[in-house]
Amino acid sequence: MTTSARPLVELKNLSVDYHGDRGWSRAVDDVSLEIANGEALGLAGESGSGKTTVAYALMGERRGASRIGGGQVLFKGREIFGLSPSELTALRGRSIGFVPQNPMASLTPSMKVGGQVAEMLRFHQVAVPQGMSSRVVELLDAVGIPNPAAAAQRYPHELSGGQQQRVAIAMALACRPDLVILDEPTTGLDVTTQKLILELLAQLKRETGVSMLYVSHDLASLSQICERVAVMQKGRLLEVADSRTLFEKPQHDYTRRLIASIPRIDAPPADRLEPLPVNARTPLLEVDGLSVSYARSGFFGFRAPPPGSDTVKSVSFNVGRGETFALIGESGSGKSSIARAVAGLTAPRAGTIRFNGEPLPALARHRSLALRQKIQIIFQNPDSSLNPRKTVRSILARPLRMFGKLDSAEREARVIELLKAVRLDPAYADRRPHQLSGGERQRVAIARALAADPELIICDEILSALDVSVQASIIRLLETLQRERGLTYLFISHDLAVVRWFAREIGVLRQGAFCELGDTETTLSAPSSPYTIQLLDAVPRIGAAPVPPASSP
Amino acid sequence: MSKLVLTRLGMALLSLLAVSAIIFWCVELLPGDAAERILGRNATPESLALLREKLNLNLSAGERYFDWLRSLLSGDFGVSLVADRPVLDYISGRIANTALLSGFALLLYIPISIALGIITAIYRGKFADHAISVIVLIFMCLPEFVIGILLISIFAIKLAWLPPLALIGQANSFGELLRLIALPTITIVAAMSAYAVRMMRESLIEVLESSYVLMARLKGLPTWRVLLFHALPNALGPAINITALNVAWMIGGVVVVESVFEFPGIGRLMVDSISHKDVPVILAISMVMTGAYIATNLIADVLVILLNPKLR
Amino acid sequence: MSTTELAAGSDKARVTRRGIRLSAAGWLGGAIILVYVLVALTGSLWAPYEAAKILTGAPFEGASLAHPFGTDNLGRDVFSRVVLGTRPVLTMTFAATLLAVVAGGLIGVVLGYLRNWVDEVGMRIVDIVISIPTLVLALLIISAVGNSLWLVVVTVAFLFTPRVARVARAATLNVVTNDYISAALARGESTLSICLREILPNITGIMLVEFAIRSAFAIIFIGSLGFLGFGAPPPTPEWGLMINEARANASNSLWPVLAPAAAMAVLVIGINLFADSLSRLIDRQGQNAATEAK
Amino acid sequence: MYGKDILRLSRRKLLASAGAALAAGPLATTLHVPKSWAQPKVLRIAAGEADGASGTMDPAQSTADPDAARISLVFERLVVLDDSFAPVPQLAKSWESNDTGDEWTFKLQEGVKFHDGEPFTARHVVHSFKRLLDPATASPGASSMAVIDPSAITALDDYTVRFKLKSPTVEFPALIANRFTYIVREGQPESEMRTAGIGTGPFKVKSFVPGEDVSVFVKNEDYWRPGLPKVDVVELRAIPEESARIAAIQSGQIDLCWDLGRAGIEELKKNRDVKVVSTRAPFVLTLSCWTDTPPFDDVRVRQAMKYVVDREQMLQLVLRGYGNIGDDNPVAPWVQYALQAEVRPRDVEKAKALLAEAGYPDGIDIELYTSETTPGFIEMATLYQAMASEAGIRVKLNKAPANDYWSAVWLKQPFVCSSWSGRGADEALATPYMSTSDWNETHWKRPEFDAYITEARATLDVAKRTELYQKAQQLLRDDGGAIISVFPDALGASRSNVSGWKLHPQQSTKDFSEVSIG
Repeated sequence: MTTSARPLVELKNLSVDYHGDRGWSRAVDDVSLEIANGEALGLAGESGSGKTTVAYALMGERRGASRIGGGQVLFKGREIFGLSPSELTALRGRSIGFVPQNPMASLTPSMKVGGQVAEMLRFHQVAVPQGMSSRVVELLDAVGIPNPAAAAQRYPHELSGGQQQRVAIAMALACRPDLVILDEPTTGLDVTTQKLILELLAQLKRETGVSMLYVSHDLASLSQICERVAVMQKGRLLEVADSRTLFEKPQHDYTRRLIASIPRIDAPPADRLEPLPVNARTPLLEVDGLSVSYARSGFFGFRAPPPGSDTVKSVSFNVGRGETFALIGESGSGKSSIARAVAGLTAPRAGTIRFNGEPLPALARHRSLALRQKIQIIFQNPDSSLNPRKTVRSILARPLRMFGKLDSAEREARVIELLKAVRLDPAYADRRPHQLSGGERQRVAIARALAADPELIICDEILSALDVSVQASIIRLLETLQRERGLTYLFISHDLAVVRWFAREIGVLRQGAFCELGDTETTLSAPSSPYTIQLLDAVPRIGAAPVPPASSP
Repeated sequence: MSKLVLTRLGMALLSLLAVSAIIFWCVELLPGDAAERILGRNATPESLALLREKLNLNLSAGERYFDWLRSLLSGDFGVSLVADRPVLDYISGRIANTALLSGFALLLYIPISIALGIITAIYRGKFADHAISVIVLIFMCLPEFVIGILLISIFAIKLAWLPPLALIGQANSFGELLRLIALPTITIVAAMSAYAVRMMRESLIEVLESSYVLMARLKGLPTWRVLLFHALPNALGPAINITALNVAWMIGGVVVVESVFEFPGIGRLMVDSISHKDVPVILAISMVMTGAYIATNLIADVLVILLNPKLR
Repeated sequence: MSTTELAAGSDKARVTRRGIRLSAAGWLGGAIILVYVLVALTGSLWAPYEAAKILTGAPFEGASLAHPFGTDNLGRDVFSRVVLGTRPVLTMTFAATLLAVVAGGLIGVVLGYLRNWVDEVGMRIVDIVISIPTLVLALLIISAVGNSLWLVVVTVAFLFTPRVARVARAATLNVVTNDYISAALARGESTLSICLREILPNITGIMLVEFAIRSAFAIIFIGSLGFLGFGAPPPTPEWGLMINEARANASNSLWPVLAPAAAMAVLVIGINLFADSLSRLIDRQGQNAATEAK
Repeated sequence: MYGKDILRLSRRKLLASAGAALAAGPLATTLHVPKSWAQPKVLRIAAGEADGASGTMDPAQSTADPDAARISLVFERLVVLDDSFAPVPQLAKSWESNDTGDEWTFKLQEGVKFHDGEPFTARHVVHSFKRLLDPATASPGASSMAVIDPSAITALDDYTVRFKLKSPTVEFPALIANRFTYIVREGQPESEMRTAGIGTGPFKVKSFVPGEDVSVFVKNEDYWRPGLPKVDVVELRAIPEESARIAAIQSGQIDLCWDLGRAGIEELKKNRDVKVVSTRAPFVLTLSCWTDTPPFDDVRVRQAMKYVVDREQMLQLVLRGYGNIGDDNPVAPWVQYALQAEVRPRDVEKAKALLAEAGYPDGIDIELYTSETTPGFIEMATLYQAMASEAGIRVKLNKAPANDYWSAVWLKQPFVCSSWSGRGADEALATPYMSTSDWNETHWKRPEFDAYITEARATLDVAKRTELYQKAQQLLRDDGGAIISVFPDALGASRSNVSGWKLHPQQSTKDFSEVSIG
C-alpha cells in the first residue's frame, strides 16, 4: 500500500439521517473511512445498507429530504459540506468524477452524447489544445466506443446499455479527476457486457492512477478491482479489509453469510441439498419445433405474422418429471417467449407442446381446468406480480377456490399451510403487497403457484430483481419443495452460477435457438459452443488476483 | 416523421367529414327553418313559400347535405341563407378577427404560463410557489364570463383605463386596436394559463427529480445550464400538449368572451347562425373550428417529437 | 429497511392500517364540498324566501341583514336564490359527471383491455368527437332537443364521455401490462372477472380523481351554457343563468353578479383542492409500493 | 365598399404606429378596421336590436330596427308624423283630397336631387308606391297600403302626383307615413336595392355589408335642406346586449343610442358626460289572449284578468317610472282621437266574483308565454303571475327563446306577451283588432267594432270621427282580450357633446339630420 502525506478522502464518524413517512431515521450511522491516493476502495452492502448515501455524501449531495447527523467528510483536507455552492460546483466533475448506476436514465435524452461530454470540458475550463470535438472523440475512443466520431453525434437512446455506460465513464474521467465514485456501474448490464466494463475500469485505473470508490452489492466483481473492501449493513460499517483477506478470513458473520450466498461457478454452494438419484426419466413436458413471433397479428387479427419476425426459431426440448430444466440466455434470446408459450399466455407461430403426453392447446383459456391447474408460472418483477389492492390471503384463496373444492374453513387452513411452506409468518395473510419486501413478495408468488398443487412450475427469471442473500434462500426453498412434492421446474435465468448447481438439464439460448443442450454437469465442464465459453468466462470469480495498484503519482 | 404527418392528415380529412355529418344532423333537429327565422314577425304564408323556394329549403336533408359536400369539394362553401352572400367572404372577416384575438392571447399566454410554471417549480414549497398557485387556482375556477364582467366593471367603467367593448370596427390605428382588444385578451389568457401553469409546474418538478438532472448537477454544471439545457427541453412536452388543447378551446370556446365584449368573432357568428339556422355558415364555421383544432394538435405533436429525440 | 432473509420473520414491517391522510388543503376541499351538499339537501327548508318570490325588498338593495346578498332587479332575494340554486347546480353537475365517468370508464377499460382493432376504431371515434368544439356542439344539441334540466345533463355527459374514456384507457393500459394480470390469464380467468377483480380496483383511484376534475369543469361548462341562455330554463335559480340576468344591471348593483359567481368559484376551488390531494395520495401509494421493494 | 380586403390600414400608418413584428405578419393586413380616420366630425350611433345578416337598405323589406335607422339616414318620405301623430310635409309640399276623400293629390318639393344627381320628380314617387304594392316585391308593408289602387297612381306633371283609393280614407296622409313608404330611385335594378341605398336623404351610403358589424354613412353635400346635416360621418352598429350598450355610452365608445332598458338609467343619470333622453310614446306592451279559446272565451274571465292588474306597480317595477299607465286601450290618452276614461282600478274581490260567476269558483290555471325578445316582457310576465295569483288565477310562465319568438310563439299560443310600436289611433286599433287583419292576435271578431273603424275612416267631420273611434275603444277596453297596463317611454342616451337629437314616438322614425357633435 503506497503511503502519501495525507489520505485523499477522510470520512470521520459520518452520520446521515433520512426523513421518511414516520419522521427522521438514521440511514448512515458513525462511518469512518479513508481512501488513499491512487487506491480503489470497494463499498459493499445490500440494498438499503446506506452505501449509496455515503457515496453521494462524498459529492456533497443530499438526496431528497436528508441531513448530516454528524461527523465530517474531508476531501484533500477540505470539509465538503462546508464548501460554498460555487466551490462545490467547481469541485464536482473537476476533482471528483461520478459514474451512475443506470446509464440509460442518467444521460439527458434531449442532448447529443458528444455534447454532454464536451460540456464537462467547457464548464470546467479544461485546456483543449487540439479543439473540443476532437478531444471528445479521443475520450470516447479511450473508453472503447466503436467509431467514436459517429457516436458523438448520436442521442443516448441510440446506444446500447454498455456503450451508454462507457460514455458515462468518459464524462467522469474527462477532467482527469483525483477521485471517481462508481455507484453500481455494472448492475443493469448483461453478464458479458459487465465483464468488458470491469476490464475497462481496471485498465483506466492502471493508466491514470485515479483513486476510486466502487459501490456495489456484488462482492465478486468488487474483488476484481478494489484493493480494499468495506462491508456495510443497515447504515453501519462492519469491517474493512484488503479483498484477499476479506474473502479468506471474514471477521463478521454477516460478511461470512454474504460471501457464502454468492453463487460460484467453480464450487457448489455450502448448504446444497444432495442431488436426487437419477432414475428412469419419464418426460413430463415435451416441446418440439416451437416458434414464437413478436410481430402483432395483422390488422383485424387475420393475417398471420411473417416467419422472419421469430424470436424463438423452432426450439425442441423436454423436461423429465421431478427434475429442473434450466433455460439460459441473455436479454433478447427468446427465453421468456418460450416460458409464456408453455404457460399459454402467447400463441406460438408453429410447433407443438405436449404435457404428460397430451397435446396442450395454445392459449390458457382453451385448456382444461386440470391442465391449467397442473402448470403454474411465477414472474420476475416482485413489484408487479401481486395485485396491490388485495391481501395475501385473497391472493392465495383465488387459485384455491378455482382449482380446489374446499369450504372457507379448509381454505383458511390451506392458506396458513402454504405460508408456512414458503417460510412466511402466517400473520402475513392480512398484509398487502406494498407492506412486504421483494423477497417476501416472491415467496407469496411461489405460494400462489403451490396453491394449485401443480406438477410443473415455470420460473421466469424470478431471482434477478432480488439481493444475493435473498436469492440463495429462494433456491433452497425451491429445492426442498421439489423434494417434498416431486415438483418439476422450467427455470429461466441469465445467471449461470445460480443454475450450475440447481438444474439437472440445461439449454443455452442465443438469438432464439439452442447453442447448447444437455446434462448440466457435462455441458458446463466441456462446453461445445464458443458462446457458452464466453458466458462461463464472464462469471466473476471470487479471490481472483486484484489489479495491482498503480505506482504513486 | 413524415409518415406521421401523412396519417394524421388522412385522419384529419376523415374527422372533418364525420364532424360535418354530425353537425348537419344536429342542425336538422332544430325546429323551424331559416326562412321562418329570417322573416320572423312579418312572415306571411306566401312570403315564406317564396323564400323557401329561393333558398331551396324544400329539398330533403340528404340532398341538401350532398349538395353542400359536392360544392365544398370544388372549394365553394355555398351561400349564407341569411346574409345572401358567399359564405367564405362573409365569415373570412370574422375568422381574421378571431385569429387576431387568439394570436394576441397566444403571444401573451405562452411566455406567461412557462415563466410562472418554472418559477413555481424551482421555488416549490416556498412563498412564491404558494402565492402564484393560489392566484392560478382562483383564475382556474372562475368562468371566463365572470372574469370578463369583473374586468369591465373595474378597468373600463370605474377606472376607465380601457374601453369596455372590443368594437374593433372603430380602431383607426394599431395602438387603438390594441387598447380595444386588451380586456378580452387578458380574460382569455387568465382563463387558459391557469391550467397550463399547473401542468408546466408538475412536469418540471418531475424532470428536476429525474436521474439525468441529478447527473447533470453532479457533473458540476452551473444551475442555469442544468435548468435550460437539461431540465426544460424534457419538461416542455406535456406543456405543449396542454397548450394545443387550450388553443383548440380558445378557437371554439371563446363564444362567451366574444359575447361579453361584443367582439365580432366566429364564436358569436356561430351562435347567431344557430339561432337563424343558417346551415351553410354553421357548417363552414364548424369546419374551420375543427380544422384549427386538428392543426394545433398536429403542430403540438410535431413539436413534442422534435423536442424529444427518442420519439423521432 | 428491508431485512435479510436469513432471519426470516423477524422483520417488523409496519402493519399499522394507514388511514387516508389527505393534506390540509385536501381536508379543506372536502369540507367545502360537504357544506355545498348539505346546503343542496336542506336549502329549501331554511332559505329565507322562495326562489321566485318577487318584491321581497326594493330592487337592487345592497347587502343587509335581511338580504345578505342584496336583491336583484325584481326585488328577489339573491341569497335565497343562490342557496336554492345549489341543488340544481349540484344535481346537474354530479349527474352529468357520474354518467360520463361510468360510461367513459367502461369504454376505456374495454378498449384498454382488448387492444385489438376494436380499440383502434374506438379511439378514432373518440378522437373525432373530441375534435368538435364542446361549447358549439352543446349549443347545437340543446337548441335542437330543448333545454330541460335532464337534457342538459345528458348533453354534457355525452361531451365529457370521450375525454374520460381516454383517461380510463390510459390507466387500464398501465394495469394490463402487469404480471398479476398475466397470472390471472394463465389461470384462465374470464375477461369479466379480470376486469372486475383485477383491473377495476386498481383504476378506481384514478377515476375518482378524474371524477373530481371533470365535475369542476362541468360546473363552469354548465354555468357558461346558462350564461348564453342555453342552460336550465328560467326561473330555475341556476347560477350561470342568474349571472346572465343580473349582468344587464351590473352597473346598479354588483351583488346579483358577484354572489352566484363567488358560489361557483368557491365550489370549484374546493373540488380542485380535494382532487389534487387525492391524486397525490394515490401517487404516493403507488410510489410506496415501489420504494418498499428496493 | 371594402369587400374582400377586410381591413385596409394603410401600410404607412400601420408601420408608423405599430411594432414592426406584427406588421410583417399576415394578420396585420386583415385587421378589421375600415378607413375612416378623417378628422371631420364622426357621429357613432348604436341600435339596440340585433343587426344580423338579414340587414337591408330596401325600405320595402324593412323589418328590424337597425334597418329603420339606416333607411331614415338615406331616404325620405312624402309625409312624416309629428309627436301627436299628425301629418307634416317632407318631400310633399302640400296635399288635398276631393270631397269624398277617395282621391288625393300631392304637390312635391322642387330642386331636390338623389344622391347620384338624378333630380327628384313625380315618376319616382309613382315607381316607389307601385313597387311597394307589387306582390313580386312581397313587402310586409303591402297590407297596410291595401286601400291604394296601384293602377290609379298617376304623375299629373313633374311635381304633382294623384292617388285614387278603393274606399274613402280621411287619414290617408298619416297612413302613408310609415316605415315602408320611403321614396326610392326609379331605374335602379332590383338586385342593388338591398345594399345600394340611393335616396334623397341627408347622408349617403359609404359602406354597408349585411352581417358586418358596422355600416358607415357620409354627408350628402348637396342635401336640399340648407345647412344640414351637421356631422360629416355617421357610424351605425348594433349592440344588442344592454349592459354592453350602457358601458359603451358611459365610456364614450359610442355617442348616441336608443332602445335603452330601465336597468342602467340611474347609473347613466349620475354620469356628467351622458344626457338621458326620453319621450312619451304610444308604444304598447300587452298580454293578449285568444278570446275564442276557453277559459278566455268568457268576457267575465277576461275582465277578471284585467281587474287583478296593479298598473302603478307595473309602471314602477317594469319601467322604473319611465312610461305611462295603460287602460287596456291601445290608443294612448294623449294621442289624437283617444278615449278619455277613468283608469280601471285594481279590484281583486271583483275579479274573484267575476271568476265565480263565470263558473270558476276556485280560480283558473293558464300558461303565459314570454321571452327576452323585447325589454320588459320578462318583468311584466313575472309581475302579472304574482298579481294574478292573489285572485286565484294561477299563471305558469313559459320563457321561449328570443330568436324565433315572433314566428314560433306569437299568434301560435293562446296567451302571450306582445308589443306594438307607436302608431296613430286608426292603425293602433285596426292592425291588431279588426277581424280582417292578418295580425289579429286576440282572435277578437266584433262586426260593430269593424263598422266603427271603417265608418270613422270615411267621416270628414272631425268631431263625428273622434266619437266613432272612441266608441270602438270603449268596446275593445271592456270586451277585448288585451291587458294593456303600460306605455313605455322611448328611452335613449347621448354624450353631453351631442345636441339636436330627439327620440320620435313612432319608433321606426329616426331623424339625425339636425344632430351636431363637439
